[in-house]
Amino acid sequence: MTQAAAGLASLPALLARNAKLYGSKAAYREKEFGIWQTWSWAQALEEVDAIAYGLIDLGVQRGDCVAIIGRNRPALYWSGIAVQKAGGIPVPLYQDASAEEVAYALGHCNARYVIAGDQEQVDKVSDVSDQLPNLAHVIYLDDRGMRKYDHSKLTSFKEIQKRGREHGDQKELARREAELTPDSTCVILYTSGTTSRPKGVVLSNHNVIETAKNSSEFDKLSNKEEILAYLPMAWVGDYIFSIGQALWTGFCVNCPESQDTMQADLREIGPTYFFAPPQVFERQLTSVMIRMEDAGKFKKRMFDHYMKVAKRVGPTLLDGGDVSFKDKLSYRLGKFFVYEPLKDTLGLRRIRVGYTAGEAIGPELFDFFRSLGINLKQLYGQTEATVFITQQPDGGVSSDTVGVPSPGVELRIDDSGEVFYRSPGVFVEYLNNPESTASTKAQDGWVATGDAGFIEDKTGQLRIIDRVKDVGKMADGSLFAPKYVENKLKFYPDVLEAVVFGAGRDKCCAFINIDLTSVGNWAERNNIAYASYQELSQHPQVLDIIAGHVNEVNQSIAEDEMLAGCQIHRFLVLHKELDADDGEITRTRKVRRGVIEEKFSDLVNALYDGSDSIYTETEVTYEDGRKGKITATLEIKDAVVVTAAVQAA
Amino acid sequence: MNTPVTELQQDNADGYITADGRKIGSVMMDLRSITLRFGGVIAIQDISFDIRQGEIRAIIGPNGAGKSSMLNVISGFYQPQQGEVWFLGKKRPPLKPYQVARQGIARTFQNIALFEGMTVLDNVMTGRLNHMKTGWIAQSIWLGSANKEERINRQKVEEIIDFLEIQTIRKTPVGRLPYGLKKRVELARALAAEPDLLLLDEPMAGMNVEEKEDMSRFILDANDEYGTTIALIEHDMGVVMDLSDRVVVMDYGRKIGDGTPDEVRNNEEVIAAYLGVPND
Amino acid sequence: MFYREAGDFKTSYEADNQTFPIAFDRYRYWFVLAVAFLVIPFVINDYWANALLVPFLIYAIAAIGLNILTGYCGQVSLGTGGFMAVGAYACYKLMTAFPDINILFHILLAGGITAIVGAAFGLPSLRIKGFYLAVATLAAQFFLVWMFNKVPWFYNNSASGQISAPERTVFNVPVTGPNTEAWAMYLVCLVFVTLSAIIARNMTRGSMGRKWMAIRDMDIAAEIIGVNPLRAKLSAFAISSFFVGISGALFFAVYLGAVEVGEVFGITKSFLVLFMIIIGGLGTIFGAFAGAAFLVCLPVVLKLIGVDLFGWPPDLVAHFQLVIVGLLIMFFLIKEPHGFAQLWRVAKEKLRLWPFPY
Amino acid sequence: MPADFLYGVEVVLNGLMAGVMYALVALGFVLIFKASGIFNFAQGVMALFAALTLVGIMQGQVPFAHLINEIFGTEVHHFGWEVPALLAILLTLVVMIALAWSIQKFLFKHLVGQEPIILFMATIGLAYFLEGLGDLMWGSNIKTLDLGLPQGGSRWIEDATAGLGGDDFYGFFIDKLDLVATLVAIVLVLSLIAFSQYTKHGRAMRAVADDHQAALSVGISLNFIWVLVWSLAGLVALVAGVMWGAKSGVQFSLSLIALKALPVLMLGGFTSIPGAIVGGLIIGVGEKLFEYTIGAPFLGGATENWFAYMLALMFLVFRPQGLFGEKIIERV
Repeated sequence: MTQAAAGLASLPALLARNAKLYGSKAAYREKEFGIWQTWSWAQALEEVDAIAYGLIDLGVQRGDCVAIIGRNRPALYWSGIAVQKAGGIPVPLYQDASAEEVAYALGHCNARYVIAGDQEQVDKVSDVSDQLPNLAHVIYLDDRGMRKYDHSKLTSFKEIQKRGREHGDQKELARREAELTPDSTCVILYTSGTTSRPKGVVLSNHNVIETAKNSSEFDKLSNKEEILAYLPMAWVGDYIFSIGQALWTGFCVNCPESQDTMQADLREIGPTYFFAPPQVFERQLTSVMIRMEDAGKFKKRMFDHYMKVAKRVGPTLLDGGDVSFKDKLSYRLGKFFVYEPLKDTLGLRRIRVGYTAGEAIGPELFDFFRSLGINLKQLYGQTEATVFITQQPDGGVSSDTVGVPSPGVELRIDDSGEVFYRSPGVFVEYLNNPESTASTKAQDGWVATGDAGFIEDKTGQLRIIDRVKDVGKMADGSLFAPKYVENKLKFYPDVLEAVVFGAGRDKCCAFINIDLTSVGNWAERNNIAYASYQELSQHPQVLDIIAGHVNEVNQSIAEDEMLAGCQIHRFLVLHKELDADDGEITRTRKVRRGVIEEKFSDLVNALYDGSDSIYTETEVTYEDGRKGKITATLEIKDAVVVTAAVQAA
Repeated sequence: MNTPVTELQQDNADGYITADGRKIGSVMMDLRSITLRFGGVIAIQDISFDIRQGEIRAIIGPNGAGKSSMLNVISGFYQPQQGEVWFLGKKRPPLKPYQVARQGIARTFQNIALFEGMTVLDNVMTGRLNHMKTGWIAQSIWLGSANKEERINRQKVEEIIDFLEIQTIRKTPVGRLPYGLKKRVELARALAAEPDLLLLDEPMAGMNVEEKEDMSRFILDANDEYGTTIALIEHDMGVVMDLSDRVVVMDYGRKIGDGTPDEVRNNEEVIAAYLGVPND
Repeated sequence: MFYREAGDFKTSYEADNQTFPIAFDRYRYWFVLAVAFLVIPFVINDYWANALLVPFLIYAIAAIGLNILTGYCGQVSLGTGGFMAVGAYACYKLMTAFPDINILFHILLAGGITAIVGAAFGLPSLRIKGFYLAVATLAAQFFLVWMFNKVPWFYNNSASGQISAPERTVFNVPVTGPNTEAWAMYLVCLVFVTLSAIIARNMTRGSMGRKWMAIRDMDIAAEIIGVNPLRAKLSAFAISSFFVGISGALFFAVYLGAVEVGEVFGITKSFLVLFMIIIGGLGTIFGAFAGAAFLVCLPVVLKLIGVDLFGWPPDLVAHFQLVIVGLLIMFFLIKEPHGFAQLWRVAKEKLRLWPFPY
Repeated sequence: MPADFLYGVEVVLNGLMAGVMYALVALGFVLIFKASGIFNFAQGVMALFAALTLVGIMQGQVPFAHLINEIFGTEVHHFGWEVPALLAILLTLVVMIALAWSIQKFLFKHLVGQEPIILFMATIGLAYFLEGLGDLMWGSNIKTLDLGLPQGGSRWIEDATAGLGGDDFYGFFIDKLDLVATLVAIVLVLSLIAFSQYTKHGRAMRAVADDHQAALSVGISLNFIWVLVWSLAGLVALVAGVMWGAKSGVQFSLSLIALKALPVLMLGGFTSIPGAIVGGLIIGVGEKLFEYTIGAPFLGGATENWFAYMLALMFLVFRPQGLFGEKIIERV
């Protein structure tokens, strides 16, 4: 083990190293009480120790699972490390998970302790505590409103640290830390299963540290980087960026004040290394466009002009390509008048390396940010690989590929088109689930991604078509890749979600979800009145716009021989947003095809039986958990399908 | 009912426990047969009642009952012609409002009295003025002491800003804020003074249900977290009955009822006074 | 030009409530200071010093002073001229009485004496409010000027009834008297301006400033949260007068050298300074500078155009000047009652959000 | 009767007459302040401007002569005719009304709803403007204004009163002009009061003063009222200008009578017409007496400059609501 030799067998070891090397350098910041409270690496170590002592004092045993649930806060990141230091196993959970989901995870790893962010999370846990006989104690971070609770199995974070600082058992802690090896479990992360129940992916110190090391070197990350930790702590991405890479390189992790101040905090911090799923960029782009709508004539014209320039030459310049002097000049001007100020107000100006992943990103979207001069790249990964499978090197970036194998990763594509990989990051196992472990991870360490794809000849980069199981055959035997089509649809700002059906059928049809922000804004500007999402979604003009998008998509699909069959013949615009609370999509916004297909079976049939409108009733879950019914009559539209003949002509 | 000091001491002994298990202490403010006149008009007529350590005391009554005048007497804005004000076991001589404030009594106003020209932060900081002592020389050259004092008080203020959940408007000029938020900022300013006794003059006037719920929560939390004693005037009966431990009912400048919400609710005179005006 | 704020975050309250929280502003501030101290003294000549820079600096001090009283504490004063006179005469008496004490101390002391006088005339502010107070301050104006005219002791019985500054030196460089060089004059004033601005800023951003603003915005509420109105108002009067006094002393000793109180410190001075803070922007230090700069430059520019360009007789131009000043003031009050400072604030907001409108 | 006492009486008489003038100017302020809440600092300059215009018209001066000559190199100065006093006064009045109208239209119409201090500043700006304008139109040289009003001490009174005292008393010396001025002033004051009491517009004016909204709601045009009050203020200014001009020549110092009126306002209150009158008289008598008894003998004279202010100041400190204001009860 390379790091074992270097004495860096575990995250606590890394922390200790940083405290020694970068002692007084800022390690964690959090916006609280109006300023960015800052902790140096040395202080961080002290905090972590205090927690670890406190946990041992509380009775945490070796191998105990300690669930951590709450918004991104330094204290919770420390807890993650402290738990391991105390011999336990940290299990971060999604803070927006429902009580049942939490119950399942806690039961499955049979957690004995929970570290909860605030009252809300505590309530969630205590709601289901009766199903959790092994749950010994809950620790809460924010004591607002906790005073009146029964504290027999409840302690405040401060209290834990206080006890730790007062009578922490040095020897015991030292002993437990010494026992940590590269192979001891570093963390258990629950994957939001698209189809089945979530699986607990067990990652070892080796997995995390190696991948952190490789990826950091790949992008030459230094301890000067600033990142904003705003993505769910339970998601492997955040774990690698905010804990793995942060600990390895010693850069600074900044936690926003709250969800709704994220944009403002992003601007204040101005991260140099940034990660975001496409939706985040989507949202930013939308807000840019909306705000510019209200700008003065002059500003707007200038903006549009220079955005054209950027679109034309930006990406080329970013990839070090060469353009005419005139273009270079006008790009310079644009940079001064628009790009730099724009990036600055968005908080993206200082980004050195930016990644998007989790889903395919729309070319317009992708190019928009790159044309501003932001080094935005794609990577392809999954929890089982501790994120990195492939990523794009600087200069080798395109929107439809996902890059070359990350350092230390071997790639293999079998004849069914499924992508396999083998790497130091390959997970240990699925917790208490040997059979699915076996089915995904072969003896020789090769792991099936479950995605179909191929290596592009000209770039040598991987290109993903779709989930293997979703790449089906249509009635006529031609290839059916719904995700591929759906993504193309979702590239339109007006389209929030799309679900394409067609497996084993003679033609493809689709559900479409409009994006309320974008469409709503459009309606406002064309003063079109609407009372509800439902009404807006069925507005004839909206339907026409969507139809337009669908037709364009059909066009582009038709160009690809293999997939020409996947063109959409008929579609309808759904009367409700697909919602994780209704189990229609996952917490990471992946479509649960099966669920939807049977939940809206009536609509699906309508699509295929040729009727041009359908009345339907749907059960929905409101934010407060109550259930209700909504009814609607949906119009079904036909799309223009490009036939091979036309193609030939 | 001029109770001699000795009797007051006996008072100190007792106190009571509320339904939700809060310990209410001894008498903090004791108003004894207060009478207030404006020229010929009698605003308050021989009213006596007390406010105990840690309790939430409500003063209710129809419009023009003299509730606000009562609050103004307590906060030293009006000097009663007759009667005594006992605070923390001592008889209070006639004081200027700012002297009363320095004794640890803060208040909010029926129609918001914020400093429109300043930001939310500065407004709340004004609540700390009585805790800031550095002289003008130190300030003029921003010596360590002034700097330090500013920082310490800012921390305190930020806690309160956080407590009342107004972080996002910290640097906004209050002039631009909507009504509901202004009310909240005013409460923040009062709390920033860390008063022993907090007077709230219709804290929920003109608020919608949501805002009222928030405000009630803040009032309860303030009483709970900071142990602040609170005396409030409110029109919304429902709110008053939920919030307060004891209620004084006034009508035409006289006291017509005093006791726990339930007692008051069943008091004929009170019912009479409120007939036809159930919620106002 | 456009603000760069990404990555400009605050990790301490000191950093958060410093005078220029945005790095960009900070740099600009240091740049201006550098130019003022390190460049101008070497290029300055008598014309620039006497026509523009020195009066600008001195009026800036006066404006800062008045702004504390009127802009921050909300007490309108028309007595500025009178208080400047106090500063001037105090300085004169001190200079002549204690020749061998450094002039700079005399100037500071003059400020101190003015502060006392100012506080005395501020006493009525407790009972009198608004216009009544404004008019009341005229009493100070007229009484003081009359006194300096009538009481020989103040002008050491000089035949002319004028006071004229003897030569005094700092580090052996004459800063008062006939053979004072432009750069010396300029530097003395610059030092005082810089200090005044910094001190004023510190006072107005601390608890004192908040007391003043509280009184200004709503005196009753201020009193009920524990502000002692008398002390707040008097301190405002005193500190305001301190700066005004210093400006008066400089105006007499360094700038003019000789003064006939009636015409130099007459009521028109009071109005001039008041205009400066109104046009510049009430309740901002920046406003004091902007206003002073504007009203100092205006006549010079007009003279350049009228006399030197069109070759008109000075009296005609002088009349025009009155008309134009009057028009400008009215125009400003209509277009932007909150003065240059507000224009600047708005522009800044736009630049910070650029290219977005909000 | 002892002579100094009689001289004292004489001083009082003079004081009273001066006081009436003060009252007159103060009235100009009050009219505008009551109706529009504007503290019109330009009142004095308006008087100067009126006087200048009057002289100019009477002597048939060419307006802006200097300017014209400068620009076109011409040498125009007079039209070469003279205008009879009464007609000139009427013309001047027209000018003042035009002025009032344009002030409302171009200045205050755009400042509706601003804080008082801003309005006040605006009038100071206006003062500068008018002063400059007056000089531009008619030149800044001192002019004598001769309306053929009686001048010099009144023999008759002197003889009539000489008998009162001993040998060293030669009777009251009272300037005819002052007498006339006083009479005119009294007449004007009375007629103004009558106007505001008994005429439709006068009542409208008072309605506006009491409550803008209410006045609007009963269909009174604020704009018209404001033009009206400014015109009245112009009239007052004209009269004051004529009287003082006739007495001591038409020059810049004339505009300083405004400053005389301010203490009167403090004393009498910005909104009270009787206050302005009584205040005027008090100030007039007070400052003359003070000068006679203390100022001249002990303080080196010229105490009129400030005494009025000190008096008003002292008075206000003990009675903030002024002479006729009622006690202010502060509410929260």
